[in-house]
Amino acid sequence: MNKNLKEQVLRSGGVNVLKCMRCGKCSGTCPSYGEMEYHPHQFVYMVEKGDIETLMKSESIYKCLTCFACVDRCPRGVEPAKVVEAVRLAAVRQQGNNHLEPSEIPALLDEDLPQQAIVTAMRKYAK
Amino acid sequence: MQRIGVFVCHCGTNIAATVDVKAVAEALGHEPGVVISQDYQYMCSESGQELVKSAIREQKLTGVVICSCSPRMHENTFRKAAASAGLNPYLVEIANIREQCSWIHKDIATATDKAIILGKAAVAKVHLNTPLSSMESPVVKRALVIGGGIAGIQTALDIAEAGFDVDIVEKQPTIGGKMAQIDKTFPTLDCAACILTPKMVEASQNEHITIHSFSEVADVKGFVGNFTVKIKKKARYVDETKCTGCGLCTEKCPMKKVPNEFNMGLDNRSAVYIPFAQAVPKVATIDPNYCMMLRSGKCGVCSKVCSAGAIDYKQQDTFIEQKYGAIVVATGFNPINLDKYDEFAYNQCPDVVTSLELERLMNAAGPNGGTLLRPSDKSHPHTIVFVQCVGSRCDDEKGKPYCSKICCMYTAKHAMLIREKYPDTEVYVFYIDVRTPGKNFDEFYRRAVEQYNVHYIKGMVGKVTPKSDGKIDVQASDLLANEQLHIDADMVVLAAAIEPDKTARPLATMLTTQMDTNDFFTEAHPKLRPVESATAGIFLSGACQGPKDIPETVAQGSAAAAKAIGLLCKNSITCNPCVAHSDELMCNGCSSCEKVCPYGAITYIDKEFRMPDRTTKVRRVASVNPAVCQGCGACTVACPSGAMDLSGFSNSQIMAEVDAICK
Amino acid sequence: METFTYYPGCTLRTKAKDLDTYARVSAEALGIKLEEPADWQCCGGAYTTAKDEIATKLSAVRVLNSAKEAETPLITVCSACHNVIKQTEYDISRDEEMASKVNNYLGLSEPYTGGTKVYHYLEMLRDVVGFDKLKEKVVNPFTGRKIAAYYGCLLLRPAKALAMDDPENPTIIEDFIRAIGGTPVIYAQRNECCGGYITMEDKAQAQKRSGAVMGSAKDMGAEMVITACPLCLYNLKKNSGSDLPVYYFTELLAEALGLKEASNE
Amino acid sequence: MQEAMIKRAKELLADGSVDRVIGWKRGEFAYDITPAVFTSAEELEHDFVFDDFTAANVSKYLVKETAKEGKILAFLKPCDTYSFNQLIKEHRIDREKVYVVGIPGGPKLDIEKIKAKGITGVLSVKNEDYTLKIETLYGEETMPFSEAVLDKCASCKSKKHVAYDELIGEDGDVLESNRFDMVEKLENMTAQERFDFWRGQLSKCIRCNACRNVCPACTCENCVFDNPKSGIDNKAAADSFEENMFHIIRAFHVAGRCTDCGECSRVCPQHIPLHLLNRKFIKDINELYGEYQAGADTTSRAPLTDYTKDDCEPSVVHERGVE
Amino acid sequence: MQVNENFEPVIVAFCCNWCSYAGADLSGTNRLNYPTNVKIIRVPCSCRVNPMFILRAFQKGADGVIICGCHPGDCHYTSGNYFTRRRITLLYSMLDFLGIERNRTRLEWVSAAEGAKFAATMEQFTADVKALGPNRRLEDLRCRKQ
Repeated sequence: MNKNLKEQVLRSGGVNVLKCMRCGKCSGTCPSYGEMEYHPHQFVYMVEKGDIETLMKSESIYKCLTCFACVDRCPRGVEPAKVVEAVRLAAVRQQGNNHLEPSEIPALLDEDLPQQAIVTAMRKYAK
Repeated sequence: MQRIGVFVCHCGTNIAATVDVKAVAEALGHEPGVVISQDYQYMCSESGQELVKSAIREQKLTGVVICSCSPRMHENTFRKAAASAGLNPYLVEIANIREQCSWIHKDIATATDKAIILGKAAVAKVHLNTPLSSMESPVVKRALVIGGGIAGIQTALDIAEAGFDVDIVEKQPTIGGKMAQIDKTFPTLDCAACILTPKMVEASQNEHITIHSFSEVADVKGFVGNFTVKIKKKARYVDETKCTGCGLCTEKCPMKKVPNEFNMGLDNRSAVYIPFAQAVPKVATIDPNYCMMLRSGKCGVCSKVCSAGAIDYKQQDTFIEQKYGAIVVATGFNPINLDKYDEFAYNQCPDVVTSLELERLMNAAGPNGGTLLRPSDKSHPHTIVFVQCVGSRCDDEKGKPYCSKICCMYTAKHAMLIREKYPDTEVYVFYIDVRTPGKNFDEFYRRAVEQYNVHYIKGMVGKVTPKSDGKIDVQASDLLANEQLHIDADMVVLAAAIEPDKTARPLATMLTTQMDTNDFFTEAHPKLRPVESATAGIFLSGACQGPKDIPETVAQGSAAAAKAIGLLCKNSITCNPCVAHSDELMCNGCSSCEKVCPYGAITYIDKEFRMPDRTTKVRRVASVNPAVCQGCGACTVACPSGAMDLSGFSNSQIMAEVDAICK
Repeated sequence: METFTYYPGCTLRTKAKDLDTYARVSAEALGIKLEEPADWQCCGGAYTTAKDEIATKLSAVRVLNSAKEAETPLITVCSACHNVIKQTEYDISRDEEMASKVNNYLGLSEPYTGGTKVYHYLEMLRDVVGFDKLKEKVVNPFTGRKIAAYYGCLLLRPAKALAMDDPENPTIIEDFIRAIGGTPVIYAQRNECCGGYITMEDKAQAQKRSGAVMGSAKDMGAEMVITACPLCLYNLKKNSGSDLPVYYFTELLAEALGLKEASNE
Repeated sequence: MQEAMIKRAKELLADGSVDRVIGWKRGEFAYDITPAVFTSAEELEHDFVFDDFTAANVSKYLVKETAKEGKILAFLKPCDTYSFNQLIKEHRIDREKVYVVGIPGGPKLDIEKIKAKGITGVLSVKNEDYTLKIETLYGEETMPFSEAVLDKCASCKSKKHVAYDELIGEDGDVLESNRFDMVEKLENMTAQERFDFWRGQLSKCIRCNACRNVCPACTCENCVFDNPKSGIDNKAAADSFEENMFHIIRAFHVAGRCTDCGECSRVCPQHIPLHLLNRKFIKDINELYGEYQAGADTTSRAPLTDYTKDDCEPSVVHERGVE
Repeated sequence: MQVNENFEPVIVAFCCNWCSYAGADLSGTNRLNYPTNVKIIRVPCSCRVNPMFILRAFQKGADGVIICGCHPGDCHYTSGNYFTRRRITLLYSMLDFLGIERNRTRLEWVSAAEGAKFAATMEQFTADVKALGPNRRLEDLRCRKQ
């Protein structure tokens, strides 16, 4: 368990994972559940346990749609999406760990793709 | 010369762990007038009390200070002990060094200092205590039960059994409450109506019970033993004394499209209606929101068909006033509104229902005559998903922070009944925890799983998507399998959280009783006085005090009745002697005090005074009726001359405490 | 005529010109003056909830501050901008630490600590114009047309910050559809994410999500879907595989008000 | 006016309507006027005075006077009638035993303001067309009338009699006054400035009790400051009690009952503006609980024995004005 | 303002028996800490608190006085706290008018269920009074602690 990392994630996320009552509603409502290796409730639980590196290495951190369904529907106000984002930021902030490089973008474009998609991708996946 | 005894309690380690009790006893021993200062492990125990008693006798004490837990806990205990040793009980003061010292502080040195100061304040006060003796006030031998559900019915029956008159005030047209809507009861699966309706009939036939149905409490005045309650009897546009309950009017009424609240709006009733066949009183009521006669003056069919001539379109709300010695609150609960939880599609799909709606759907007297059919297309559901904890255990504004307590059991019951009656139906229950503490409860739940093969899944439903083909996509997590499920369901049943009835809050204000932040009534003591409110003479019955199932409700109803009977048995009760009194020599007769007295306890008399020059002078002075005064002290501050003072909390006593604390 | 500081956002300048153009002409017809601040920047498209992210919040604070200086409410029509700006406003007015860090960066003449009222264009229609008033101005009603409102995630959540409508039981777009004479189609997926944000990362996922949304709308009988979000529009059109048409709500608004032709000239 | 009053008083004594008359008589000096009770026409002829110095409010005397046998005639200026009504409301005066003749009010003169001009040895003061002709041991002096007006009259709140059996002269109206100006000025100071102001004023107090003794709201049978059981008894200046407590408690005791007659400040030998404390309460009551004038009637509920469910919270005090 | 770290203010809290005193007990039962500076005096109702008591406390050297009662509408005696509210509003306003620091006085409604609010209120009030330093403006010098 990496204490510093856990503290950093909790501070950055501004979330109290101890409020979780393990109902699993976040994972019940998550539209990206099927794409994730670790699911929203696991993010909360693993952050609580301090097992953050596992999450940082997982592709799951890029699968969250930031749709806040888990945030609004969590009965305990845990806000799992903010936990996911905090872990993702911890990952992409590491040197050379950008998930998306500007050079990769042209290949992904099509003529109708709105700017919004590009700026959000950069914001979410790169530092 | 005062001879004061100080007794410092360790409360095991509750006090002694953070307060140096020996140091407290030592320090207080040096206070003026203190002749004995001791510490002891458990002052409230038999031997602890004996210590106090023998000190009173041997040291001829004139005052006692106990440094212990809150006076709300044991003030009475020590007052009684003092009285039995021959000391006036009001010469005892408590210094609260547990709840307000040892339990909130960690540092022994500062906690001990504070305990000493609290002790000194109590010693300073007890110096000025005077012996007080209680007045007696008569008890009206009649009880009021507010709410006519199973809790209220049970309480009323028990009080009546003891020979006292009791009135039930019920806001609906019939008594019966939620239990009347329930189909079967757990864990025995006996029919709710079969056990409830005989009690309803018994209540209506008992000579000691008066039922005010379709009525509300409008105002409460007075105090324990002597409440005056104003009851509003709402206009039902039917003369209760004439209506025979034949039901002809309800058959003939042309307005048939009124959502039937007894069936949770799952079918319709007529504008003139009797809620259900076993209603008590079995009297029709006209719904003014739908009755065409009352709305537009055109119709009058019910009046024409009523051979008893009971229909009265001109009926008005009436008020009656009655005196009571005791009041029992039994206002019950309701499921919460589910508008904020539409991820479960309750507002979008008629086949997503609450558990109480399912009760009606399964009930023989319900909209489908007891056959479980989907509300949308009246087809048999083959896959049913139950969702637990909808709005319970929530830490947000939408839901309730508490566990609603009854849902795990009634869901097991529903699941089991469905599997019993329709074995081809698959039943899924999504749970967070299954909570079944209770006699034969866990066994009951296990039967649902083991014998009836109900699929219990640890996880929560996250999204319900109704589809045009009538199927309902239920997306949920299965935490143990670590997967997200999609179930093609025919019906979804939501275990909505329960909340106190909305009428409880204004009622609590009228009764001057306390509620918690969830609007449940607060009991006088969470463990030792569970059916009394902190306000004397007001008792609590059923779910108005907290979520409860039927056996618990009935038990509490009977317990509240026992407490009420205990009060009604007395011819008089001892009044609190800590009441206001006016010093006639100082009173100006200005009427300020009278204006702030909530009880009307102050009157004015013209009194003759002998003047120094031997003449006499007649002056208007205040006089307090000690049986009516409740001792709030509002008058003492309103009085400009300081003539009005409060026994037990006198100006000089409070200032002595102030001085001791500020020293 | 009520004046708003209007923040179009980057996408409305390029790929989502329709959303912008129709919004402007309709506003004018409804007596609403939209004033674009001189030097706005892209809001970033997604709000970073992390407490220790400051730089990503600056452009939203700048535009909030422009509105404050202009002493008008701020209005946006793009769901994403709306989401970012409202979340920024919510946090900066509650989180003192964040506010002080942001202001340290920005060095405004007067620190910005919240206070600008932010409207989505739809809220303006509801709360300023009023759907009843709008209904009176409709010349080409969508009578008999079954229209499905697509809220997606950005318009409603997180509900505390956006405070636009009940996140599970929204009515604002349905009320809009009624105002322009159409029949709203209620379907459960209207407030579920279409997966737009992930369209570059994971096409398959975007296809699955948008397919589910469009499938649900069509299943409940919709003839068309309307949205306020350029990314949703792109994703629902491009990736869902559905034949159901998708429009910006402003396009229907302009058409209902009889302004569509004129604005295309 | 004085003649008309004496004439009417004699008539009422003669026909037995009243047994006594309360008015004013002169003391050692022309300006030294005190309330007095007259029982005969001769006494009236000889001693009764009503002039520019008869400022004293006689209503308080009626508490004792109406406790006696017989009926008394009271000459009340408009401001005195408010005090009179308030005492009726508090059952301190027996209305049946008073015959009230309303007489015109001030402005009355303040001898201290004349002396402040360096005019000493005053023998008599005459008002000739709003110029005072002052006869002194050292010759005649003059000064403008307006500069010698009592403070309490300068901010007069009402020329209307709220209680009377008959009037001599015309009745006036309730006035728009500037009486809260000084309170407002203090409110706008900083806490430290306010503290310094009051410390400067209250430290002058010699605890002569003149303010209490003259106050028509202070008619207690036994004052709390004289009562050892009250816990705040303090009969004479012994410590800083006067600076810290006495005047706050006194102001609080009369809050909602004080009619703002201004007698407290008029009689204070140390010239402490005590009326400002009372006016502060009056201003707060008006602002927080609605306009209220003590003594305007005999039936309304006093603000401190009344409430509404949506009264403001005490925190308003801490949220407004200057700290 | 200069804050003396070692300054421990004397704080008198008047609590009504039915709500706030019970709320204080509840914070004890829940082991919620608040500073030892706070000493509670039990009164039947907040309307029993005579302004004289408050002044007396300051005179004798208290640095802060707080009154706690049932929430308006929930008074055990129906109307007591409504009178309290008016009286104490006017008194506090007068103290402010005399230049006494505002943060030395407070009134808070605390129900029997609000143990956490009681503790938090006392924590905050103590900190506020501590920041003000010793009460010198109302203190009677003869009563000063040596």
